[in-house]
Amino acid sequence: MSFPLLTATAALPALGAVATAAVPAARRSAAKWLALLVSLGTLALAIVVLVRFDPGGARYQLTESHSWIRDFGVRYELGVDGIGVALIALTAVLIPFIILAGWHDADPLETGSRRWRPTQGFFALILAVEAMVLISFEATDVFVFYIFFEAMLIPMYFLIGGFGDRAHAQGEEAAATQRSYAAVKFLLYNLVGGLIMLAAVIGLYVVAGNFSLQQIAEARANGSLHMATGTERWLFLGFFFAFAVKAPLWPLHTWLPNAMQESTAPVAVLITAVVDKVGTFAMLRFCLGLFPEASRWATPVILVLALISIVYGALLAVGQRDIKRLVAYASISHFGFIVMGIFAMTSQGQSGATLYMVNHGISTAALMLVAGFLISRRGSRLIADYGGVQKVAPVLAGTFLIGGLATLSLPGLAPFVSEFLVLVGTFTRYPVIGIIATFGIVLAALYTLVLYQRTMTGPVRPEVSKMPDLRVREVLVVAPLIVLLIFLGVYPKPVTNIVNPAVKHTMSDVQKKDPKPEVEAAK
Amino acid sequence: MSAQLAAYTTSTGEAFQFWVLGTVAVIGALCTVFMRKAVHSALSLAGTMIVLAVFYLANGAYFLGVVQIVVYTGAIMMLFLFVVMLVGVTAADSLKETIRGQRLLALLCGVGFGVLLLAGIANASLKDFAGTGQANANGNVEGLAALIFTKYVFAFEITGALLITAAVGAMVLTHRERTERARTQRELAEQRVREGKHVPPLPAPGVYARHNAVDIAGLLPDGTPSELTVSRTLRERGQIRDVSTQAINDLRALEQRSEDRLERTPIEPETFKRPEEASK
Amino acid sequence: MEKLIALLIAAPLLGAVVLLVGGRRLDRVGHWVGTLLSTASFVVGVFLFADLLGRNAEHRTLIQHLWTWIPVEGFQADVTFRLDQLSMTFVLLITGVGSLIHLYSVGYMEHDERRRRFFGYLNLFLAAMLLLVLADNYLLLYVGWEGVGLASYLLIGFWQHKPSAATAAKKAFLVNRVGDMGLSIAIMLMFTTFGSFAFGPVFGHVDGATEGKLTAIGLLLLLAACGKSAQVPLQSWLGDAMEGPTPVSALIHAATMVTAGVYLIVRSAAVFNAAPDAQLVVTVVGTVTLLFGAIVGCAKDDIKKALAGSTMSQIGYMVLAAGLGPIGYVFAIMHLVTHGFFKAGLFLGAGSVMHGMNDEVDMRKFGGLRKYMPVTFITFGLGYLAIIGFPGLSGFFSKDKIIEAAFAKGGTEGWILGGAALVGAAITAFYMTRVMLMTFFGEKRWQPDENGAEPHPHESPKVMTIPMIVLAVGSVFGGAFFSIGDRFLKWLEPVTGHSEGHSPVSAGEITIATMACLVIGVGIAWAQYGRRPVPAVAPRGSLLTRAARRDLLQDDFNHVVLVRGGEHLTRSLVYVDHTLVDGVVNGTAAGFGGLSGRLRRLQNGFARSYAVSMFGGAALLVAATLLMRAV
Amino acid sequence: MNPVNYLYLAALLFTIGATGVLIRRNAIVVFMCVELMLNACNLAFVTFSRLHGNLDGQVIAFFTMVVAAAEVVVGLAIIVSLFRTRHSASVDDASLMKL
Repeated sequence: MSFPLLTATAALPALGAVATAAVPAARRSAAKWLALLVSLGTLALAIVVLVRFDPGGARYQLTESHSWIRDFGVRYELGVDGIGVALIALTAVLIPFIILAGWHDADPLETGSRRWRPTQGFFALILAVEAMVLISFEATDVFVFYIFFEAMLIPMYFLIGGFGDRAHAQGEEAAATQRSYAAVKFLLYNLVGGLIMLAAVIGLYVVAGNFSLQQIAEARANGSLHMATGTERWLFLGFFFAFAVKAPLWPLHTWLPNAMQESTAPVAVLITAVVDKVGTFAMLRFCLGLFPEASRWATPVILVLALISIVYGALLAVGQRDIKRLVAYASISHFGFIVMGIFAMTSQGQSGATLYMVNHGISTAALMLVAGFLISRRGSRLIADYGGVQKVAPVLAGTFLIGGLATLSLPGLAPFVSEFLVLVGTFTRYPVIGIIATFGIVLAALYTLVLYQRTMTGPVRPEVSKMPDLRVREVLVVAPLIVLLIFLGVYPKPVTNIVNPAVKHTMSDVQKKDPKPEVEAAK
Repeated sequence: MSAQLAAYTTSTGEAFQFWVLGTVAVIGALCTVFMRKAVHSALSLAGTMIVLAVFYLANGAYFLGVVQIVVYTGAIMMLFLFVVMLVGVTAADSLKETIRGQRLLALLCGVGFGVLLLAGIANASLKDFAGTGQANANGNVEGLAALIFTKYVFAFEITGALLITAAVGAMVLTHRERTERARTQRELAEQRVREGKHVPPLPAPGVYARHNAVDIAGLLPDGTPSELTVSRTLRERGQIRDVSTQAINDLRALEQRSEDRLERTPIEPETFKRPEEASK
Repeated sequence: MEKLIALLIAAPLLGAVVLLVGGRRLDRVGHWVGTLLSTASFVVGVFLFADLLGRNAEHRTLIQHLWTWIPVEGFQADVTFRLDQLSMTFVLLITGVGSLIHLYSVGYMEHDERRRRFFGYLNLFLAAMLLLVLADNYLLLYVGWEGVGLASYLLIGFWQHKPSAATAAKKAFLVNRVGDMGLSIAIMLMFTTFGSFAFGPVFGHVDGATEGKLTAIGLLLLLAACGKSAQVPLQSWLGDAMEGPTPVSALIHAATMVTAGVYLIVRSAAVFNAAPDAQLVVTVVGTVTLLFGAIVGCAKDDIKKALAGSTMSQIGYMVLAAGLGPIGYVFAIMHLVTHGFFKAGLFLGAGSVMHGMNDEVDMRKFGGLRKYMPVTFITFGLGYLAIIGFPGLSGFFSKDKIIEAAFAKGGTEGWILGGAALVGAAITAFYMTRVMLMTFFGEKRWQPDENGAEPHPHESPKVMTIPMIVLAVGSVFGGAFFSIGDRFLKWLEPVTGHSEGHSPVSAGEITIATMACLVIGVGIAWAQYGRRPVPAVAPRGSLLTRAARRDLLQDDFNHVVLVRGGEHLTRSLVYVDHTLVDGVVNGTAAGFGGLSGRLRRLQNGFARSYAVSMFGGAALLVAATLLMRAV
Repeated sequence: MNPVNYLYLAALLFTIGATGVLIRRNAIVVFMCVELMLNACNLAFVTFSRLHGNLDGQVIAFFTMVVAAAEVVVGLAIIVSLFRTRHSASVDDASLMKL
């Protein structure tokens, strides 16, 4: 038996979380360095995974399989396809930046504050989330996936509820109330989704007799497993609901603005760039993989929901007065694109959606982390409290602009490639939906540029006139993300090469073929 | 009692005994429930238990009958009485219900349950009975012993563990760990002086002219009772007898009598009442 | 030779990266680095041009494939460059004019502390614009397309501390985004129709597609062109874009970027040729805009805004020509090039004037400047003569050809389009004469500004006048050079195709008509602004004048319908999201809360209450057992 | 008379005991009522033992007594400690899980 690489990738941050939590309180900076080191180690392992993965090889690679709960046919099965590898890489890349960006977010507050902030806990929780996200991307057993999909909520709950922005307009008490509201809302939404999924998971077991993706697929292929249409659709809905909450899809989205608004910027990035990706990833792997017929059946409704998400999220982003809330609604709009790409059922759409997950992670991280740096300087999240920052902190403003341009999918930056693929993929099959979704790009320009204009340009407000520019640590966080954004915008081939074969498999799962171009079809 | 296998009735004597003692048992049970004072309840319960002991004997459970009297009525009920004394023997329980609908529901459930139970028994066709003659052939105690030490030996061992646990538990529950050294008399005296509240010893209870029981508060010069004079335990239980009015009324009665004898008109015809009582 | 194409883009791109990332260390040399790299690109362009000239007309297309950009199942986007006669023309225009304006900016931006960044943005613009014209497929073109939009955004808003500049920048980007939406949908439609969006496959399979599809593609491309080239109905941003530094207005908003729409239409000639309906719409848009821009140009007192109206109008001519089909393509591009010279010259002249006048833009506060800045006067004057179509200068050749082609369209359409173009020529003569008179003639009208500083008009330094002189030379001789012997026609014909139309009026008659229009326009302007003094405060004017001052109410329309409507929409949506979507969820939560509040009362903490329920349960169980037995 | 009558009596006593548990507030009396219920059960066991003619019922009754004894010990200890802290033996006073 070979080295269990995938388990190791997830186990390292898990162990790191325990170790970080065990660091004594007096040595909090050691905890930070330890967490950073562990996340870098995980990144190294993820790179090994990336290298060992052969895009042209079998569908699931680096597989591990052990019997776990024999009585219920639960197996500890891991394996990655191209989509999984891409997302593992994304997660592993982002976490060190998140840790670095949140370097001082969990420091004890200045004296006189009653709140106690366990620094070690903050970093341990981040690592714990990383471990769970990674194993969710790796699991090929529905049960294993479910456990970590749900378990993720616990550290996230504490991260949202326990650590907020340093300064708050309405004072600490009000902040704590709002934070706990956001945390509870996050937990309840996802828990409801998760419980419905649990019912579906049990239903799947009743129907299929085991939880293994591969075994179920084999059984379906050789005809030994036949799902009644009605059953399949109900199970699909159960799974999809949970993923749609996580993703989040309109109208299940309202937890995200609250959660992102109240948590610190690195945690907000963790939510939207990493954790939420599990939802969209699971749509691809589980919804389409397990229930192809039902997926096709539900496509029209889901596409309309995704479309509403795109336009609605963008419109709401325009109307926001809070920087973080604005980014949250922008993310809702972007998740709409991802879901649309997945359910357009075309190669371009699905490759685009996968690419979108990666790119959105990087671009939102860039924008949100810079926004977080900005907010920590001024102590306010309100757009109206800023103005003329460009003059005093040009590097901050410049990076903020690049993050914003990535969010509005400027060609040349990574998100453009994915957004265009999603739009093309949708357009080839559903032209009207594709055209309406394109309106999203105009709205994206509107909210991004309005945000930039109101915060960065104009006369310098007295409150920001002493604002320092980005520090070395902050530049270290943002610069690599920007380089990645540009690199993947100009040369996305490394990612598409990994993703394409996996998408081909998914397309064959749902038994769909790309529509032929008209000219070719006419011949 | 014969050793016949199937019987339909018991002897007339036993029937007589059943009806008489059964009535007593039910009355005892009812008294247990409805007596206001815990001591009375305990005594009624003891009566019922003795009756039950007799029934055990009548049913051929000689060992149990004796155990019932010795252990149950003798030991456990005495434990009850002991606790009653500890907690307050005179503390009469108000039978007034405080939880809304509790009594109604309790009676409803009780009656319903009873009716159902009786109906169930009546429904079961238990016409004939085997009798314990066969089983008790080698003696009841031996028969029980044979069962307990063979078939039920594990259960028996476990009861042993249970009893030990219970004993330890009771000790743990009632034992109060002294977390600090007991203060000496000297220290207490010093503390008293330091606080300056009651430097001399507390006043003694009792109205020396008529009462010197510990539960009677001493009277202050104006005739009002001083609770300080009564021990704290009694105070907390609310078991202080107030005889201040009685003393005054006695005095008044004495004066009345002398007035009568001296044939003077009474000054005040009514008996004296303390203001708060008068307002009731 | 193909290998050099990438170098065209790489040089300014390198400049942009170095200047923007380099930081303050480069502050002292940054402008020269930018100018040098821009010039390098021009030199490479000249090399390539010489190479192309050395080839046969049929072999003048160079393709350079760099790498596969987006490889996805069934979807192939490459980074491939195509250098043919059309893009070569643009490359020379962009790098040539671009380098001149870089040089000019060295002087113009001398006192700006962020000059290095300005040159970084200019270089970024050049790279994006070159990418736009060199791309071999529409998606790559789209990258350049948005890239120039970004550069334009950054440069319009260069003086970000001015809220008006920031707003103008945002507006330009947003309006352009609407156009970009058209381009991206067009690309999608091409993909579904042809399975590709590279120029070769698309143009090669045009006959396989239905006319409806092609018309749709054409109209979408037109929408994109409208956005980028400020054509009605997406014209509103160009006037505001004058908030940017003047060299930017000259390079981006006059000579190059705004003409990208014309490039797009001419590049997509194959599609438009097969979609006459789309072509008709193109000509209509062009005609409306040429009149619209001209009218707006007449009313503006801000010298740059007047020139912006003129730009809009001139591009309207180009779009009109491009919409005419093969008759007009070549002339559209020819006018584009000559316009690039003279309009850039005019803007640089305007910038020079502003430079000498403490950044004053109101022409009513100029007057009589010809004595103070002779070089600016002469170069501006030559540009003026060129734009109004003074015989022999470049505008004369290119504009006349367009009017001729419009008449050649034939039928009623031909008369209407040609007539409108003629009227446009008259108005052009009017407003340009007005600008000329108000700025350089009459008596001086300038006053001290609020700080009490009297402007001291002076000639600009050499670094600024040299580019102006070069451009003036171009505006004088360009048209003649291109037209004599149909040089330009022969050069471009292999790419765009050409057909001679049959004009109902002869070329001579048209020239006479144009001259007449010219004289009328100049005459009216002279009557109004030359003979009597210009009031320092603008008179109220007629209804049309007032409307024209407000850009023919376009912004008011946008404000009322789009901005207000949008604000209301988003605000109500925020409300809906909070009350309805969130409310349903919170309501459910509150419902459960209320229910549990009720149920909690059962848990009163009294052991006896619990005992009752236990006992009741036991009774129920007994009852159930009995019932089961009984049944 | 049939020994079944003992069962009726047991049922009656059990019901009275149960009702007592529900009605009385004094914890000691409540305990007594519990004892009453246990005794009623014992009577039933003993009667069953007679009805079936074997001693198993009596053994069970014996065990019941043992358990009852243990329960009384612990229960009374609880009452005493409750009384110490709350100065009351009422079950209603202990309606919160804290002092």
